[in-house]
This record gives sequence, structure tokens and C-alpha cells, in this order.
Amino acid sequence: MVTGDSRLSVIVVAPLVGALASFVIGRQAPRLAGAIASLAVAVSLAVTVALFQALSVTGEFSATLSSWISAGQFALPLDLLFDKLSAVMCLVVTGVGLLIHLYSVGYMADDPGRVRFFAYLNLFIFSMLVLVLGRSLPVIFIGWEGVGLCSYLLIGFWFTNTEFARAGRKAFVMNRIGDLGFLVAMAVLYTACGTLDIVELRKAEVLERLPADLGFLAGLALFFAATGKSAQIPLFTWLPDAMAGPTPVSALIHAATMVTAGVYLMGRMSGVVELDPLVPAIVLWVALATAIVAATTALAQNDIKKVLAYSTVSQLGFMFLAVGVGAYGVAIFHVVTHAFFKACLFLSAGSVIHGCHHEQDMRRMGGLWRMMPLTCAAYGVATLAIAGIWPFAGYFSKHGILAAISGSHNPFLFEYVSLIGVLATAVAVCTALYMARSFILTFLGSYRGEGRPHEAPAIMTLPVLVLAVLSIVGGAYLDGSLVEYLQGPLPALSGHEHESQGVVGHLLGSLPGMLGAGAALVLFLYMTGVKDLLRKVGWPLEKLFAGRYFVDEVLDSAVVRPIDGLSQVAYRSLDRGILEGSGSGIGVVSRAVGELSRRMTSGQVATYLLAMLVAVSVLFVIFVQVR
Amino acid sequence: MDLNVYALSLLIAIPGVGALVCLAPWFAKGRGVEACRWWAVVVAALVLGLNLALVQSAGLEPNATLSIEEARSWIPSFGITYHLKLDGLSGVFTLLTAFISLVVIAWSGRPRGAERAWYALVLAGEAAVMGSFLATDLVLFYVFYELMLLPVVAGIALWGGARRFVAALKFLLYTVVGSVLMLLAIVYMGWAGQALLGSGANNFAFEVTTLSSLHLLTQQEEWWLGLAFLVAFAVKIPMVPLHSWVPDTYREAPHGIAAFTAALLGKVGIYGILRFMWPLFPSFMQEAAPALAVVGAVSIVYGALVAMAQRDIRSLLAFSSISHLGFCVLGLASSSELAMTGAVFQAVSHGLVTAALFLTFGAVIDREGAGDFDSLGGLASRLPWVAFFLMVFSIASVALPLTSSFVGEFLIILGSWAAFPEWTLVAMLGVVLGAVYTLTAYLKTMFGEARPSSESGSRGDLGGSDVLVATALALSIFALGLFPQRLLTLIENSVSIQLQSGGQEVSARAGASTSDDSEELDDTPQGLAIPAGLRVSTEVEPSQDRSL
Amino acid sequence: MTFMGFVLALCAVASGIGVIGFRNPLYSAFSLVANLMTMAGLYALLDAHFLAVSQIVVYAGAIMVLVLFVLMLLNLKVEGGPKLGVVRATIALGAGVLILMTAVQPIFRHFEGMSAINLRENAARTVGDVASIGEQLFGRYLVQFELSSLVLLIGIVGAVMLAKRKSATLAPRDGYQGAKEV
Amino acid sequence: MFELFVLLIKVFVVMNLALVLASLCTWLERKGSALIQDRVGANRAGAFIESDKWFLKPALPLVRMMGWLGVINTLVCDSLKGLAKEDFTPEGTSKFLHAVAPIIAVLPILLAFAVLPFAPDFTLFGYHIQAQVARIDAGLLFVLAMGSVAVYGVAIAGWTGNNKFSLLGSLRAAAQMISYELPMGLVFVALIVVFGSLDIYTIVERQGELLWGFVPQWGIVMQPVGFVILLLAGMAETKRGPFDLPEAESELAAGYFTEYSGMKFLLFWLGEFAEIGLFAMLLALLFFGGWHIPWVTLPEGVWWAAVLGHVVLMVKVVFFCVLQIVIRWTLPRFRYDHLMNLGWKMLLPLSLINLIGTAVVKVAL
Amino acid sequence: MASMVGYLGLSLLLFVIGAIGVCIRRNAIVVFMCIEMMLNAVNLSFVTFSKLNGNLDGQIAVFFVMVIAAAEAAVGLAIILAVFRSVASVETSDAAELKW
Repeated sequence: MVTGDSRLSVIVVAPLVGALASFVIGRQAPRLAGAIASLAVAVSLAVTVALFQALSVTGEFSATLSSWISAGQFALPLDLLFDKLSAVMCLVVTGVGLLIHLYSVGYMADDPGRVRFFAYLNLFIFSMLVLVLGRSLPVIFIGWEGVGLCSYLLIGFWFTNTEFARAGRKAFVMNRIGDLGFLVAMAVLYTACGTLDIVELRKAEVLERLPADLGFLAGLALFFAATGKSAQIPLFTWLPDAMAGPTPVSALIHAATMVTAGVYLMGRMSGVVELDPLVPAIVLWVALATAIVAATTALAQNDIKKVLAYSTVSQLGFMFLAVGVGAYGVAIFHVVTHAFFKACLFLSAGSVIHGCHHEQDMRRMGGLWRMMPLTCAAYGVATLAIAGIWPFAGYFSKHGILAAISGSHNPFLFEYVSLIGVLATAVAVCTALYMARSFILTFLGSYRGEGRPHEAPAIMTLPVLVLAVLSIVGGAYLDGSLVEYLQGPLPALSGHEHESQGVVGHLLGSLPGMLGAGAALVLFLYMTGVKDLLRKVGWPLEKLFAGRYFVDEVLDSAVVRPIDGLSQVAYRSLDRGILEGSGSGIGVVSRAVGELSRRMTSGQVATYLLAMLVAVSVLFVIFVQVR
Repeated sequence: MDLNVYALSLLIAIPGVGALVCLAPWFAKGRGVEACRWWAVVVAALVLGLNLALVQSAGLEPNATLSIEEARSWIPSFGITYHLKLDGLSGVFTLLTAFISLVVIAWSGRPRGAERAWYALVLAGEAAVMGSFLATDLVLFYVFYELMLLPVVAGIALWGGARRFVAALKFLLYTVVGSVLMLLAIVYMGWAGQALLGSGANNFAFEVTTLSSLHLLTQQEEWWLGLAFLVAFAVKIPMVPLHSWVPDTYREAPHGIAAFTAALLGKVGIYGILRFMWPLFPSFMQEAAPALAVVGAVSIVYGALVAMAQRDIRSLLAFSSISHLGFCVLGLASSSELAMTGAVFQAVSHGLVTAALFLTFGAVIDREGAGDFDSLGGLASRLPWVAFFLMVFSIASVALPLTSSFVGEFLIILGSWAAFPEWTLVAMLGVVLGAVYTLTAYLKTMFGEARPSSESGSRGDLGGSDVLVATALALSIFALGLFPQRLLTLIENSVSIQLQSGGQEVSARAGASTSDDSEELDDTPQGLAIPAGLRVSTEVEPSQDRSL
Repeated sequence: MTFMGFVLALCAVASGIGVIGFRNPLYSAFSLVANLMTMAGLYALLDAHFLAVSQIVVYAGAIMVLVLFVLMLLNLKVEGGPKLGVVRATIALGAGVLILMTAVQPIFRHFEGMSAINLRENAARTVGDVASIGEQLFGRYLVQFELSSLVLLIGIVGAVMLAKRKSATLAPRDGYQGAKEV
Repeated sequence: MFELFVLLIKVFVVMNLALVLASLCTWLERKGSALIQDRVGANRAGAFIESDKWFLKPALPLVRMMGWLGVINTLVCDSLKGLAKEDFTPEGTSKFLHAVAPIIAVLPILLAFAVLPFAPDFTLFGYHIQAQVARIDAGLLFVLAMGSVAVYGVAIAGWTGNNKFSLLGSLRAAAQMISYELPMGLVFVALIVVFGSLDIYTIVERQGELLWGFVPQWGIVMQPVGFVILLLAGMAETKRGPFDLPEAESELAAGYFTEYSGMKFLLFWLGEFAEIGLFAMLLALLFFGGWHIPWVTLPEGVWWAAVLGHVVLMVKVVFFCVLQIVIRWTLPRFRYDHLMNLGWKMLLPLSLINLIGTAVVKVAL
Repeated sequence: MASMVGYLGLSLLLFVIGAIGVCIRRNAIVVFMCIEMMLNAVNLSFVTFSKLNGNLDGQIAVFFVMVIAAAEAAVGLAIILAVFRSVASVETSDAAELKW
């Protein structure tokens, strides 16, 4: 059945098998579930690495799992494509995924539902791999929806808590809204270009078939889909709520992998996105707005995971900034680095929470560096990384993005480039600020919570440390090389060629991060009075930030309530009222007729006979007189 | 294949006879009840097997058109024939029928103490539905079309909820009003045919291919008769605004009957549109297509919206199935082969999914004794199997990829975008709303704090047999989602034939204006779809030339 | 129409009206008997002697006696006056009158065709004496005749079956104390 | 004119015939019962009449004799008594019906006489005269019809009696009469088969012929069984003993005419006796050759022959009257179920068999 | 000839009277009698027509009508008796169970 390279199918199928196996076997031996799941991921990681090695030889692998749908001349095989882009993504997914699997073995050790958990987790890996490996949009869509489902399942993992369940539903529905864009894009592209194969869709002669307006529509639709998945305005509110899920989940799905799917999609469909320059412009503005909003919101959060969530959102904003200026390679670069340090952050945060007996409020933490030094170190490293301080990973990707902005040639952006640069830098500063804040509140100072926090077990700390190392060296290692490496599948970075500057340049480049970190130290550690002063001055801002710009409320009153009201109206007045009325109106009428005839058939023979007599007389009149 | 001489009749006869046998006294009580169940299961399985064998016999390699016919004269004086035909279209639906009947029979949820009648009713219903999927003679079709109501109505009236009589009456009234219109249309066509063939006792024709080959209707007539047929089928499917019978029926009906009805009866409408309306009223279909598309889209969104407002599972399911079947209508409206294939496929998958949902939620209701969200919740921890299967079926219902419904809806969307992009967009909104209400239903019933069980202590989680059945359903759903190929081939071939007959009809009447399009039958949908897509995206109204 | 016939006709109409007019079913019965007698007389005037006699035998002799029997057995009370709906009566009357009005004409129309002469000889030709009726009955109408006997047989059996008492009591009310109420 | 005159005469004669027969029967009843019961009976009224009026003298012996024979008692006194008595009508019934009932009871009997010939036809003054009021060709049927009409008188009488006894009596009477009409009718049919006509005159004429040249073709010869049946049925029809349950004194007071008195009461009696006469006449006409004397053929249509024939007929009639009365006074009363059994289980099958046998024989010969 | 018209008119009149009686009387037996009267009216016209048309078929028809009437009388009265047993009345209005 499988044509092409069967190893490819192994990558995908292994986690699926793992999911089933861990579910089935796990029912008997819960302990084994984690092991099996991790094993499955490890297998696909290994295969991925092997293929990655081989990739340099052969341009790309592709495999056909089955001829999925084909009606008449419409053929849609279940194709996988393993080119450089998907290779990178696969490595990230499987690698980080493996680490997080290992981590969660420890994290979920005493959870009754861990079997389910690992099954879901593996299922997620499978879907994610399908997403990144899919050769045609529908196949990608499989993964796309699959990861959505898994995130839904995992967010609502502790389903007895209705709030968590609601969060999961919210995530799913918002993703669904995004998928609308995906479907539209597919419909448009198929109708116009007659194919959904991404390789085809990269070809110019295929894209020519796409008329201007439809091109714009397709691009926009794709971006809309991306916003759904990658938590951009307007569909980003689900991500903070998604923190309801277990922390490893947040790390894997809502930081490292799934949320970056949007960026991946943009990269994949760059041809379509670039068709109309207006689309990247929109992308960029939206991304910028998201970044700003998220970053500022993160400033005012006290829940450690919430902080990380918003930082994720803003980092995603950064990625989309890159997409907006056409620097797809850089975007992917940031995806990778972000995967490292954000996963690290989340996992260490998870350790913290785990250690503090599921306490998430930073105000009840502090001074944890003594209790859990390893975690503290990892968190610190990751913070520096995300703050974009040289030589940590984040620096390179972020710097790349800022540079790309300055080099953008989008006609719609041309005159705003400097403004955008400034804002982006501000966001970078802000990022450093709130991350440092979270670090300080969590680890420095004195412990404000109750109970005795303890260091996480080795199986949890190990992955964290690995990720920490990655977030130290990963950026420097990949800088430049990755972008070049991705030249093939992604369009070359227009104009902007990557120049390497010296240490000084690096230090200058990491200035914003330092700025933010320093400010944080000042405000939250040494002279808190100033902070309070600022509080007093900027309380409305703080309200705004703390209230997350009231986006939820706005959405609720602007979208959810109207729809609910509409449905109520449709049901009560229209359906039960008019339609039902007319329906039972028929019933009433027929019933009335029946009643009438029932009255007439009183069982009184005399009446019947009378009727007969009258009828006879009438017949007489008719047949005797008239004729 | 000699079997074929009687095979199709057997498809109808086996369940019919089986139903009669079910009424035998020795099944009345004691061990007989179990025996009766087994008997019914065996009969249903037999039908399924025979059906599969027949479908297989035609061979499923692409462009192998399955066509087994069985024609006998029934009422020669009126040219009414007993004409059965099993082609891809009916093959698909009969398979669905056989499978769903088997599921409903095997499912443990059944009225206690009345098992014999229950199995007899289900089998009888299966026979009737089979007949209506096989009949190509209009009168015969009508007969089965009406026959199939009886078991349902009886089931509702016998074992329904508190307002069962109202529900049964309503169901009966709606459907019968519709089908009476159809009957009138049929009779009219008969007379028209006679007028054409010259008066004489046996110069009537009711066999659909014969009729369509006669070209006996003027545009005007075609319009009216088509409308009559459309109303009949619209009630059955159901389309908004003719759906008011649905919620009551499904809320009051016993779960098995509800599943049976939701899964199969509506499909007859879809089947009828394809099998009868396209060949008989092609030009009407093309004129009505935009309206039909609107109805479909509206059904989708409206059903979804109303479903969101429901507080009772069964009503919610009812409206959700309205919404899902809206896709089929949309697909049928956009006369592209792709969309139609998708529509049929969607019909099948909806049959599976909705039956599964009705049965599983029915199990929940049986256990909790209530169907409204306020008295349910937190069941996942107590009924893990139910929760699991409900999740699976909900996923299928929101048309996640790799489930069967995704294939259908995807094809429909792709196909109908060319014809009616804006309405397809509206339909997609339905997808989102579908996610909302489905997950809400799941949330309200399964998630949340585990409550102390009301009186459900008596019956715990699903029994072994039910798990088996549910697994079979789930497997079939995923199988269709992963390997829809064989089914699609079946459908697609016969659909194209149906469309061609319609198309030739049109070209035969309309002459030069559309003749070139009827030649376009042969080349690819892309080749056809591109100009279509372009034109449609620029100016809205879809014009004649998409009559494949 | 001869004088005799005229008188008889008058009696017939009068007794007919009596049949439907009397509140007391017994009077109706008696007036019906009278009506039947006059009928017999009219038959006789129309030279249908056999019919005349058998009319008396069958109707007066058998049927009406049966009716009387039943009436006396059931000792029926007089129909409640007000229950007889005036509206209904008027409607019935109206309908009847309508029929009369409309149907009289074709009767006249019937004779336009035939001349008095052949009428007279027709009349002369048909004397319903026993012999001729017998010839007809046992000739052309033999089968019907036999069938009618069958009908009678069936009627008898049916009547017996129907009238056979299921329970010991004939009727809730005692059948014989009746005439007092009348 | 002459016809009308003749008709009136005939009617007069027949009426007389009937009434005379009736009164004769009455007298026979009185004296005959006395004879049978070995007592004197009525012999007072007028028996000792004395007068010295010269114009009465010659009649006196006759009158005395009549008085002694009870004739006066029967004819004059009873009538006077009836006329003098109070005419009582029970309340709560229709006076009209109560009054009409006896008439209805009598009238049919008298009407029945209308179809009975009382003499052979003869010619007088060149006119051919039928000694019969109405010679309709369905004479026998007419007699039957009249017999069945007579039921009404009884029924009405009993019902207007407005009491249990009357009603019961009338019901009994009606039932009895209907039941016994059947065998009677069947016998008639048998006769019709034999003589091939419903016209009584024809039947009588046919009886004048000889069977096989030496046996007079009388009904008694042709239909012996029929004769017995008719005799019994006739007595049942007349509701007289042993079939007199309708008026069984011991059970029902006087049955259906319990409530009657005076002339109406007498009318009933008159009807009964007239009926006796009627049946006697029927028997004579149908079974005993009417006016025929065996082996003697009187000349056709001569007036004295007619007279002779009439006398002969009368002799036979009187004989049958006597016979009936004798039976009535000698046999005890039936029980009701016996009566019905006799009617339905004996006579009816018998008459049927008789009819069938007759038909077979008729066809065979 | 005029006499014939008279007979026919008479029969018509009687028929109508009977019909009216059937309609306005509620006593089943009376209704039955009215029906008999209608039959007789028809018989009369039969006889008349047989006179008019010079053949005996009419009278034969009357004969058969009588036969049927006799049978009808037997059965009908039996039915009335049966009904009386069940509802203790011969009023057609009381035997009004057969409805809907």
C-alpha cells in the first residue's frame, strides 16, 4: 500500500501505534504507558534523524500511504513529503516531544489518568507529524485538526473540573474558526488551481491559474487559519486558557509545536501568501499588534503559566512578523529556538508547580533557587534566551527577525519599516522585562508560600537540563545555517543577506534584552518602591494589562452572546414559534376537519338517511331538471 | 449470476419474513426472548451479507458499473412494474440500511417485554427501506416509501416518551402530506405518459428510466411535479423549513427507532432526489439548484444555531442531523459530480454517525432516566466506555479528518464552492457551530464533577455486546474515513450516470444552447471547474452549463 | 283512473301519512296494514290479481304480523315528541317535495312517446293471472325464482340465529306488561 | 244494470249463507254440546209461549218447538242480550281500535265467502250466472289471505284489551293462526297440483269427473292426508277446542276478548262460527266434490240443477259443521307446546311430504 | 292512460312519504315499516309499468321484491330484537354507538 519511502510512514505511524499500544496495554499496566509512548516517539525521532541524514543526499522523500479520496478525476492520495522544512519541523517535534514525554513520565507519575494522557500525547505527536509531513493541504489538514483535537483533549484532561473542560472547548472552537480559513483556502485553491498538492501549488504556472481576488482570498484565509492555530489576534485568547492542561502539555503543544503550525503553514504556502503583497502586510500588522498586546498583558500576570502563555503569544507574534516581511527562514529559526527555550521554561515552571504542590501563583513563590537549584538554573538560562541576550538562542532568531524587518520590501509596509522596527524592539524589551519579573518573583527573594518545596525527580530535571543546554547553544549553532538550509522549500530571503557581526555588535543587539532584564531587577528586586510608584501612575494601564485588554469580555459580548441570542431567537420564536406553529397548524386544521366530520357521523341513522334523502333530491334536480 | 434473478427480492423478503417470524409465539417469553434477538440478528446479518455479496459481484474496480435489475410485471393494466435495480447508488444505501438495521437490532436498548414486536418492527422497517432504495418503478417506490412509515410510527406510538402520540401524529402528518403530493405527481406523470403513448389500458409507464426517456413533460409541468417531489423529499430529509416533525419525533421515539429513522429515512429523500428527480425533472433541478443550495446552507446554519439552543440531547441531535444533512442538500444542489458524490457519501456517513450518537446517548438516557443537560453531567468517570465512544462519535460528527463525515463534507465543499461559493461559505460556518454544540453536548453530559448516580446504579457501563456494536460503528466510521475509495467508486459511477441521464435530457430538450456542455461530461472536473469557479466568483448566479 | 282506484289511492295516501304520522308505532303498523291492503286493491284494479292476493298473504299475512308481534313483545312507548327535530322534519319534507316536483315531469314525459291505442292494447294484453305469472316465473325467471327461495332460506336462518336469546332474559323490560304505558 | 242487480243478489245470498251457517253453528253448539254432555240445554225461551191472537195462533206450535229446541234462546235472546248489554271499553286504549277489532275479525271471514261458489253456474233469463260473488282465479289464495288478515282482529283485540290476559291470548291466537296457515297453504298447494287450478270453481268441476272411470275424483280421494291436515288446521284457525288456548278460560279468563262485551263480543262469536262455516264449506268444496253427487251428472246450467247442487253442498257443509262441533266438545284442550309441536313438527312436515308425494305422483302419471 | 299517470304519481307520492318517514322517525320498527311502504310504492309503479308496456316483467319484479321484503322483514326484525336486547330500546338514536 505504501509507495515511496516506507521509513517516512514509520515516522508517522510509530506514535499512532504507540498511542494505541499505550492505551491498550496501559489499561492493564499503567506504569508501562509512559515508557511505551516515549519509546514510540523515540522510534520516530530515530527514523527522522536517519532520514535527515539521508536528506542531504536526496533532495526530498515522499511516500503515499494510500489513495485516500478519489472521486472521478478528483484524486487525493494520502501523501507524505519529507523535505528540509518538514525535516526541521519533524526534528523539533520528535526531539522536543521525546524530552517532554520523558518529563511527563515523572510529572504524571501519580495521576490516575496517565494512561489516557500518554495516549493523547502520542496521538498529538502523530497528528503533528502528519501536519508537518503532509504533502497536500487536506493531509496537512488532517494533522491540523488532529492537533486541535489533541489539545482539546489534553486541555480538558482533568475533565472533572468543568472550567478546564470549558477551556478545552474554547480552544477547539477557536481552532475551528481558524479552520474555516483553511477550508476556504482549500476550496478556492482547488476550484481555481485544480490541485491541492503543495508541491504543485509552489509552481508558478499553477499559481497563475489563481485570479487576483481569489489569490488574496486564499492568502488571507490561510493566515486566518494560522491565527487560529498560532493564537494571533483575534483568535489568541484560547491559549492562556489552555494552560488549564497539565504543564507538559502546555510545554509541548502550546509552546513548542502546535502553536507554531501556523508559521509552518505560512512557510509552506508562502507562494500563495506572497501572491498579493497586501496579505503579508496584514500578517505583519496583526502580528505586531499581537506581540504588543501579549507582551504587555504578560507584564501584569501573576500565574506563572499565564505569563509563559502570553509570552508564547508574543513570541508567535514575532514569528509572524518575520512571515510578514517574507523572512520565512528566520521565522522557522525562531520557531526552533523558541521551541527550545519555551519548552525549557514551561518544563521548569512545571517542576516548580510540581514542587510547590500545584501552586501556580508567583506571589506565593520566591526564593526557590535554594530548594530547586537545577530548575532555577534552567529557568534562568531560558529566560536569558527568550530575553534575546547574546549568546543565548533567542538572541539570534530575534535579531534575525528585527534585521529582516528593516530589510522588508513590501510596498504596503515600505514607509512604516522604521516604526515597526521600533515597536518590535519595544516588545523585545517588554519580553525581557516580564520574563525577568517572573524569574525574580519565582526564584529570588524569600519563599512566600506554605509547605516545603522540593526539587523534581531526575526524570523531570534531565529533559529540562537538555533543553536548557539547547537554548544556550542552539541559536548560535543554527544561526544562519538553518536559514540557508531552508532556502529550498522556502523562498530566499529577499535582499537581506545575513551578515555576521562581532561580539560588540552582538552586545549591541542584545541591548533591549538587557534593558528589560535590568529594569526588572531594579523594579522587582531592589527598589520596589519605584514599582509601586509606577503602579500608582499607570494604574489604568495596569488594569488594562491585568484585564488582558478585556479581549475575552469583548469577544464574549461581541460574538458569543449575539450568536447565543441568535440561536435562542431562532429556536424560540422561529422554530418553536413560526415553523412549529405552521406545522402544528396543519395538525390543528386537519384535526378540526376530522372533528367536524366526526360530528357529522353522529351514529344517528336518521341523520345519515336524511343526508341521503337530501342528496337524492339534489340528484333528481340535477338529472331530471338540468338535463 | 443466477442468484440475481431473485436476489433483490430476497433483500426485501428476508427481513420481511424474518419480521413475521419474530412474531411467532415461541419467542414470547423466557428463553425465547433471547432466541428472538438472535434470530433477528441472524436475519439482519444475512441481509447484510447478501447485500455485500451482490455489491461485490459487480466488481469494484473503477468504472465498473454495478447494475443488477429485477423486473416483473405487477399491475400490467396500469403498466406498473415490480422493477428493482441495484446500482452503485442504491447499493451504497442498501448497505447502509442493512448495517444500521443490524446495529439497531444488536443494540441492547430495546423496550422490555415487547422484544418480539420490537425486532419485528425493525426488520419490517428494514424491508421497507430496502424496497424504497431498490425500487425504480415510481409506484412501487411510493408503496415502499409509505410502508416504511408504519414501523416507525408504531414504534413511536408504542414505546415513545410522554408525548409520543403527538410526535407520532406529527411525523405521520408531515411525511404523508409530502408523499401525497408525490403520489399526485406520479399519477399525473402516468396520465401524461398515457397521453403520449396513446390511450389504452396498458399504456401507462411508471418506470423511471422509461419515463425519463419519454420526455413527456413540458417545462411548466416539470416545474410543478418537480416541486411536488421536492417537497416530499424535503420533508423526509428534512430540509428547513419542513423539519418541524424532527425534534419531536426524535425526542419521543425510542432510541433505536430514532436511530433508525434518523439514519435511514432521511436518506431515502436524498436517494430519491438523485434517483428520480434528476432523470425526471432535469431542467427543474437546474433551475431549482440555487434555491436548493440556499435551503441547504440555511438548513446547515439554522440547524446548528437551533441545536445550540437545545437543552435536551435528543433535540440537539435532531437539529444537528438537520444541519448535517444540509450539506447533502447543498451537494445535490451544486450539480457537480464531485459534490454529489460527496453528498451521497455524507448521507451514508451521517447515517452511521447519527445512528451511533442516538444509540450511545440513548444508552446514557436509559441509564440516567433523563435527557436534559441539567440532570446530566460528569458521567465520563462513571461510564468510561460511553464516554469513549461518545467522544469518538462526536469527533466524527464534527467531521474531523479521517472520519467518514470529513470525506463527505470536504468533497461537498470542494465541489459546491465552484457553483455557490457564498453559500458554501455559509455552510462552513455550520462546521464551526457544529463543533460548538457537539462539544457542548459532550461537555454537559460527560465532563464536570461526577454526580451521585440517580437511579442508574442498576445498570453500569455499556455491556459487552453494546461495546461490540459501538466498536463496529466506530470502525466503520474510521474505515470510511481512511479508505472511502470503494464506496466512492460505487457512488461516483452511478452518480455520473444519473447526471448524464439528466444532462442528456436537458440537452435533448434545450438543444444547442446546452448541448456543448453535455459533451463536457467527459473531460475533467477541473477543466470544467475552472471557468465555473471564475465565473461564479465574479458573478453569482450559476448558469445552465454546470449540468454535468 | 277509475272511481274505485281514486278512493283506494286516497286511502293509500291517508294511511301512508298515518304510518309516519302516528306517534304510536302500533297505529303506524295498523295504518301500514291498511296501506298494504289498498295497495292490494290497486293491484287488483291493475289486473294483477295474483299479485294482489299474494300481497295480502305476504305483507298483511306474514310481514306485518311479524312486525306486530315484535311491537307487542317490546311494548314500545310512544316516541318522545320534542325529540323529533322540527328542523329535521322540515328538511325531510323539503327534500321530499323537491323530489315530487322534479320527478313528476318525467312521468308525463314517459307517455309522450306512446299513443293511447297501443297503451290500451298493452293494458289488455297484460292480465297478471296465476297462469301467466306462473309461466313467466317458471320459464324465463326460473333461476331467479330458485335463487329467491335460497334468499328466503338464508333469511330464515339468519333471523333465527339473530333472534336466538343469548341470555335468559329477553329484554331488560318485561315484555308483557306493556299496553298500560301505551 | 242487471249485472249489478245480480251481483247484489249474490252478495245477499252469500251473506245470508254465511250468517245462517254461523247462527246454525251457534245453535248446534248450544244443543249439540248439551247432547254430547247428556243434558237438556237451552229449551226455555219461547217454549211455553201462549197467545190468543188469532193471527198468531197458527205460528205458535212452530215457535214453541223452536223455543224448545233452544233456537229462540240462541238467536233472539242472546242477540237481545248482546244489544242490551253495556258496551264496555277499557281505559287507556284506543277506542277506535277497540271498536274496530271485532269487525276486522269478522270481515275477512265474510269476504272469504265471496270467492266460494255455492252452486254450479246456471242460465236464467238467458243470462249466464255464476253462483259466486267474485270468481278470481286465485281463489284459494284469497281464502288464505283472508284467513291471515283475520289475525289482525284478534291481535288488535288482545292489545286493546290492555291487560296481560288479552295480550297473551291474542299473541297465542296470532301465533297459532300463523303456524297453522302454513300446513293449510301447503295442502292447498297440493290440491292445486292435483286439480291444476287455484280457481275453486274449476276445482269443484274437476271433482265431478271420474278417476279411472269409476272413482269419483273427489279431493278426499286424491288428497286423504290433505283432508286430515286441512281439517285440523281449519279447527286451529277457528281457535276452537281442542285448539282453543287463546280463550282458555282456566288460564286467561276469556283470552283476547276478555275486555269485550255486548255486541262486539257477539261479533267475535259470529266471526268464529262463520269461520266454522267457512271451513266446512271449504272442506266440502275442495274434498267432497262440492255440489257433485257421485256418479251422477246433473245437466249443465239448468236452474233447478243449480238449486239441487246448492242443496247437496249445504248438506255436506252442515255435516262438516257438526263434525267440527262434535270434535270441539269431545276432545280435551291441548297444552300450548303440544299445539305448536303439532303444528310445526307434525302437520308441516306431513303436508310437505304430502305435497312432494303428490307432485311426484302427478309427474309420474 | 290518465289513470296510469295517477298510479305512477301515487306511487311516487307514497315513496316520498315513506322516505320522509324513514328520515324523521327514530323508532327502528317504524323506519322499517316506512321502508316497506317505499318498496310497495315502487311495486305499484312496477305493476303500472308492466301494464303500460304490455308485458309481465314488472309484475315478476314485484314478486321478487316481495320475496326480498319477506326475507328482509325476518332478518331486520331479528336485528331489531338483538339491538333491543343490547340497548333496551329500538330508538335509532339510542343505538348510536357506530360512529367516528
